Amino acid sequence: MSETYTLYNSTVMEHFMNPRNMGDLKDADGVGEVGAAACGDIMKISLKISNGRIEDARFKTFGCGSAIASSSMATELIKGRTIDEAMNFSNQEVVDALGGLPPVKIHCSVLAEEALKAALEDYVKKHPELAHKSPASETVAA
Amino acid sequence: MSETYTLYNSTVMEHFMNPRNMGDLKDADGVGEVGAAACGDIMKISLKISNGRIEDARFKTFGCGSAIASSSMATELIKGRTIDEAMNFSNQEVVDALGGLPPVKIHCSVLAEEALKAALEDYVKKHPELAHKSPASETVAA
Amino acid sequence: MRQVYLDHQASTPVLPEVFDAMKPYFTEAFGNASSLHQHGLRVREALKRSRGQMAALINADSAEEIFFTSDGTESANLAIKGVAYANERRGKHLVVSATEHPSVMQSVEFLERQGWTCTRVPVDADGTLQLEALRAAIRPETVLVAVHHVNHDIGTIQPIREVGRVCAETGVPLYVDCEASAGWLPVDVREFGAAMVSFSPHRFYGPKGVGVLYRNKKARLVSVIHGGVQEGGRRAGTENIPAIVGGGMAAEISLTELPRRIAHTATLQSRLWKGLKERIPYIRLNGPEPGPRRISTNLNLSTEFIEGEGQLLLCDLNGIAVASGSSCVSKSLKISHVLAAIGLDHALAQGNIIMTLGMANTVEDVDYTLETFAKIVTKLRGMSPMWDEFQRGVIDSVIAPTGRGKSFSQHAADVSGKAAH
Amino acid sequence: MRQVYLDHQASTPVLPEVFDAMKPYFTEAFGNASSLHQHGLRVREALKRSRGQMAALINADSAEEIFFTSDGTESANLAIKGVAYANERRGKHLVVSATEHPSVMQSVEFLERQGWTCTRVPVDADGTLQLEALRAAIRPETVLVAVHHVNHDIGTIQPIREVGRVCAETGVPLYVDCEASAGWLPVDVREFGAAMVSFSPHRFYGPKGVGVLYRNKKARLVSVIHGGVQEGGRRAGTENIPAIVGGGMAAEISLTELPRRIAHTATLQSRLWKGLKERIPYIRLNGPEPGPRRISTNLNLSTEFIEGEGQLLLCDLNGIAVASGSSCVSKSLKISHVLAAIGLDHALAQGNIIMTLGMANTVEDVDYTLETFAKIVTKLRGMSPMWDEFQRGVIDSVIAPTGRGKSFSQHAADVSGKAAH
Ligand SMILES: Cc1ncc(COP(=O)(O)O)c(C=O)c1O
Ligand SMILES: Cc1ncc(COP(=O)(O)O)c(C=O)c1O
Repeated sequence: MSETYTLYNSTVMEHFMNPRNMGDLKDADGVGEVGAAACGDIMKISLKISNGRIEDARFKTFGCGSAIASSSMATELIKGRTIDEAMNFSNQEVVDALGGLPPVKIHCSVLAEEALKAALEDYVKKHPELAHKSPASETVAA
Repeated sequence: MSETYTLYNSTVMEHFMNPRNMGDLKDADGVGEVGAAACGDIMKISLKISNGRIEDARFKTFGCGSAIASSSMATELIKGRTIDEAMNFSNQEVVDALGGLPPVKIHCSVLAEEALKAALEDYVKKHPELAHKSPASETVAA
Repeated sequence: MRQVYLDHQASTPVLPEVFDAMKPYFTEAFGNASSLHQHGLRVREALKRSRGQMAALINADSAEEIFFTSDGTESANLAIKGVAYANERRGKHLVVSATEHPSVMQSVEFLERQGWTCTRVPVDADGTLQLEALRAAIRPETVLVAVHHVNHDIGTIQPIREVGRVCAETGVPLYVDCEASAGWLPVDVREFGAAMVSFSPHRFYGPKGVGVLYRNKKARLVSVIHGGVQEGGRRAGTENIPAIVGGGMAAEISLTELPRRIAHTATLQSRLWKGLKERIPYIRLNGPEPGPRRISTNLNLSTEFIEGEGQLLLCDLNGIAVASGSSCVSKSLKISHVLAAIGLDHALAQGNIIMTLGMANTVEDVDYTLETFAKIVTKLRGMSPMWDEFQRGVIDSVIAPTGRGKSFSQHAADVSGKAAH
Repeated sequence: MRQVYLDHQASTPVLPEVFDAMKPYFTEAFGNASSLHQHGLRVREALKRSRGQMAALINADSAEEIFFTSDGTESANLAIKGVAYANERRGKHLVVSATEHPSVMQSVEFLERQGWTCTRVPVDADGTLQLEALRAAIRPETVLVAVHHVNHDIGTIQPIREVGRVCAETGVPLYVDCEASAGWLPVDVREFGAAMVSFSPHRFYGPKGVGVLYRNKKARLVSVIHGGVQEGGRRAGTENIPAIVGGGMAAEISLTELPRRIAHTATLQSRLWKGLKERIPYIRLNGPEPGPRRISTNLNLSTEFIEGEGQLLLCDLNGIAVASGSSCVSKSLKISHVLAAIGLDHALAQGNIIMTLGMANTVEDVDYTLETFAKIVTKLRGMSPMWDEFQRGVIDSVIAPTGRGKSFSQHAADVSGKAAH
């Protein structure tokens, strides 16, 4: 065939084919693994955090193309952000950065947000001294 | 188009296109005109009878192709028959001689039988001396 | 022998451009639109393009309002039953015109067997819907009004804008069957105020095997063919991609060509009707005179004292393809319910012939038809006992009464009474 | 890049002979089969010929037992609802296998909403209908049993002769959906004891836009698409003549080619499955092993620790077209109900890939697929947290349990519980 037809737009396809930040971080400061009850996808994000800032992020994903692309994009986006900034991270950023996702696949970006927040929560749990600064559980529940 | 497709078989088509015995008989000895309640067709048969034998027959038909072909064929078939023979005439003869009619068109051949019998009845009515010989009404009702 | 196709209401040939558009989708782009790979995604694009072309033809807001079915009949079934089932709790009453196509009428009858009720709004002698009767028919529990745009038998253009206004006032969604108009007359869903519109490309030089149902968000609609989630869950089943592609192309061409189609067929229509009137006594046009109230493609004729099938067959043997609404040409032995609804005398319904024009027809076709048809009528009248009886004053004409003799119907009843069965 | 189409279950390209047979019916022989003139009569002949070809494919007694619909879905709807409505007074109970196609399942669910009841007969782990459960499900008020010939997802061949015997004993008509077998496996309505059989030519190198329903006189059946009297009153709507003609030709070719099709695909099937097993650890075949209980075209695989859509997309990017029954590829986010019915672990259902072979596939295609697919699995496992957790003994394999770690499903539930929504 002369033309190439893809299920997702070219940005999503690019992140699916060549995911950024794929893998695990040795000695991660925070690790979050979440599953989507709806479709069964599982996403794991590990973070390297120092001085209240996300220095590095990695993901592993069991899921569809858009789940992989969403985790790739989410890890790209959050690198360099402060914990507070990251706590306010929303799946819409992923969707926008990816140039849109099919409606039925929006939940993949939500999963990425959740995995990130679970990782942050994990980090906060290990650092109780930060608890008063960022009410992680509330933010996560939002 | 190279081939010709017809609604009816070639015998029916032939009788429709070139009907035999079409018209009215001047000084007919018996005339029958009947209508089909089902479809609204009307058929008229006039007979020339002498010495108890049908010498000539003509038809006029308001109706579809198979009604015209049926009356053409019926008038052909009955020429030369005795009144008694004609009284036993059945639509099946018309159907067979035409090489078959579509099921929904069988009633056209019945109409021809009825028109013929109505003409015979008319003749018998005009010749009461024949009444004992052929119980026309019974036959017609059969 | 000259071949004159005068049955464009039945079907039309596929245009070369349409066929060319379809071709790759049989062999090269044969995928199933549900597939997630190249082959599926490629045909999805094609589906989308066609939806856009269909939407443009009827001035719909968006391609997402277009659903594909297998034909006009299925579209009508989906519109009627899909709305009825979706609104079962709101009400179980439908309103339709008395001259809808059988696909609407039979869908309604099916629902009546399942507990719905339906009011059939009468039409006048020209086949035009009686607006006051429509207004009176709508009740609080009415969930749908169905009125076609153009009648398939007699070519009457319905006052759809007015119908749409009545529906808007009463808040009942309107379904407009445009099968007999789309591609030949402007269809504008917004001007109509229609919640649903259906049509079928094989009637305007597109392929068979695809029907279209437009539905805006005003109408709740559930599926009637159940299974997969194709067509947004409104129509299950593998999409007929080549036909959808061809249909879209036919819609696009129709939209551009519409003024030319109207002008061309209107010229031939008036020449044909004028010629027939001149040459053939006791012939009548059913439905409105050619003009703004009649579609330019259709002539529905009644030739008195002869029956329709014979006329049709002799036309065919002379290369002229026509249709008829007489009982003899129907498998049910009933005359067209449209002819019954306009109160046409049975004698005239029996002599019914329908000629529908198209772009390939020429002035020469019309003149050949006039000449040939006049001969055919003469031949059949020569065979008809009714013509003879009319000459002799036994029966009278319906079209041009002389005041002599009984009516054809009376005579038919009299001789039918004689029948032995 | 090599193009390997392994989704013959979704659709197949039209054969050149089939396309050639169809061609004249778009332009030259474009008539409507209801028309009484040349154009109509000509296509009637074509309709009749196709009916004969369809009847021959399934060893039906007569062409008159063949009805044309628009697709397999509509055929299933007609079989299920048409029999249900026709027998409403006799009984309102249906029996279907648990792994019927959605077109059957959703038709049944629609009827359930209208007051019918239905028993779904379970299948075993290979997807084979449990005959004793079938027997137990049939009641005096049962009006129809529906069991497909071959499962569309997992390729299981059902014991249809035995099913037919149970139906004959109990006097209940049997409907066999042969959409996944016709053209690839002998279908014999007499041997099956089937009152109805459906199939769709686009699955065996015929066109889309036509479905077939065989019905013998054992089954009373009413129309579900209402309107005109086409198809003996069983299916209203203008017939899709080109597709019907092409479908008939495809049926004729299929009948001749059947032994070659089976031999060819069986060879590739066994090479493919053997190769996959050898190269890829933790892969499983769903449904019976290749052989007499599985259709020769289908491999339904579960690749553990990775999800189906990713496999499908990477296959596609490498020119290989496959399908998947995983929830991610369905619009409803549900795994195929067939995989649920065979009790497949959710983890394996998620990793589902379906490869279906056809005549154009070669040994080289298979070898390319083996090589490519192995790389894809490695790549995706490299990305999968589950694969890593399996390596680390956190979770266990379903396919080849090590005894270490919790189940995938348990783990998935644990992490899903953590989810914020
Ligand atoms: C077993 C089975 N039945 C019915 C259908 C529905 O057929 P279609 O998609 O042609 O409408 C399918 C289609 O995949 C099928 O596999
Ligand atoms: C007004 C109208 N509606 C619906 C239909 C049914 O369409 P189809 O024959 O394409 O199924 C027709 C067909 O003649 C029609 O004329």
